[in-house]
Amino acid sequence: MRFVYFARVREAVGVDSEERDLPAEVHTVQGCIAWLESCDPRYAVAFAEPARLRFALDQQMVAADAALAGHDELAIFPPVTGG
Amino acid sequence: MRFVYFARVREAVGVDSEERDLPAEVHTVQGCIAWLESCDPRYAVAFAEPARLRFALDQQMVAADAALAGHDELAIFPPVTGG
Amino acid sequence: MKQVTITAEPISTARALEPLEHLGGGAIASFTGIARADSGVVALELEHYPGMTEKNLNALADEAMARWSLLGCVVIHRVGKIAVGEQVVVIATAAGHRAEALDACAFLIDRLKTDAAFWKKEHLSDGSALWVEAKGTDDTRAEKWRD
Amino acid sequence: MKQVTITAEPISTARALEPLEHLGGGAIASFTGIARADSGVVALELEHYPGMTEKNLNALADEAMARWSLLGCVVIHRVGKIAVGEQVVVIATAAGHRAEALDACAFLIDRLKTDAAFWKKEHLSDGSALWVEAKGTDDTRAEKWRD
Repeated sequence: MRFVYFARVREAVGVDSEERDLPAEVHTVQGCIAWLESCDPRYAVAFAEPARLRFALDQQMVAADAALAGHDELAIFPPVTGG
Repeated sequence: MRFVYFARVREAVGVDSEERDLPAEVHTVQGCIAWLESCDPRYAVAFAEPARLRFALDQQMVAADAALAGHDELAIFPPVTGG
Repeated sequence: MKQVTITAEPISTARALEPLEHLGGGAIASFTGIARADSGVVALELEHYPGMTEKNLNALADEAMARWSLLGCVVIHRVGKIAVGEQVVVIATAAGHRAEALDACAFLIDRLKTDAAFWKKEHLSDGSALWVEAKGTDDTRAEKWRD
Repeated sequence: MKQVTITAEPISTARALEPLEHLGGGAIASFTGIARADSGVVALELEHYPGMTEKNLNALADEAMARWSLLGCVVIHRVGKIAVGEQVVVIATAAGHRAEALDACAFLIDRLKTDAAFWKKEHLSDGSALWVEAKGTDDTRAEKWRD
């Protein structure tokens, strides 16, 4: 899975994007979040406020319980603030 | 009283404006309309549809029953269509 | 900053926006009315009531400035003969935030249609000309701003 | 006619309006968002999600074109560092009549604020910088267009 991060989340994680092999038991966006948090404390900081996280699978907004199957890219970012 | 006309009313009356001495018994906008209609048939044509006439006394919109006292200029015109 | 102009010369949205762009506001809205080539129309002719029309537009601009705390407000209306495709009216508003700029701009064009002393004639390709009738839908839109 | 642009170069309402001015419509509306000098802010920095942001803006433009039968729709958003006073976003719409152009323009900026993948950072005069928080009022305004 390719992970991409934006804004506050990108700064906390420390990279724009990264490629990671997921463990077999990770099937959802929420599962990815929990697994990344277990990998390194900086993810726990980046994902500290779940209510302020948004997700996109292959550039489509999805909810935290969305299934990863068939997707290549998971984007994790705060609520948008353009305009 | 100075009368000014615009748009369809101006074309029907045949002049942009005119100065007229009012008979003593004319006190309101509606009175002016009736009196002008009695002066010449072209006013009857110009004022044929009362629902489609609007009035301004000294550049302030007024209703047909407005009193003329203290005013110098009566404008008679159709509903506005700018923009 | 308020600017109200009635002119027989061509007008331009781009020029109308210029004085609003550096007032410190975060939002500018504009509306431009253009002479449309409706069924055989080749030109419009706009008549106004010199003196009164300026008062009408200034009163509307003052009301918008106060009601939405605008930083700036521009109302430009062309009169005389206007070829199809040319601009008839430009409204532009500047405010701190978007809601104020957008609402004030809509208010100004809706109320200009019913409250300002302009009359519009359509010149047709066959050489005839006819006065445009006032529309009931204009009254309805203008009415919603009265509260 | 639809134009969606994301660019790191300065943008201009006047240039955005040009392609809409000769489509035969009677109405053009525009909204311009400008970087405001809020309490110590000297510049904004706009980040986006290349690919997804373009899709977001195209989807909004398509929805506006269909819902209001627009003749034209322009959405231009700047990214990167933007000095106070410079334009961040320009929306412009062209339609037959004013209601369609005005409503579509308000819809596009309201929904862009909540639906398009942009993130805004404020650079302050003391050298610090902070990410702008999403506003609940933006959700409220965007919500009123869903039906």
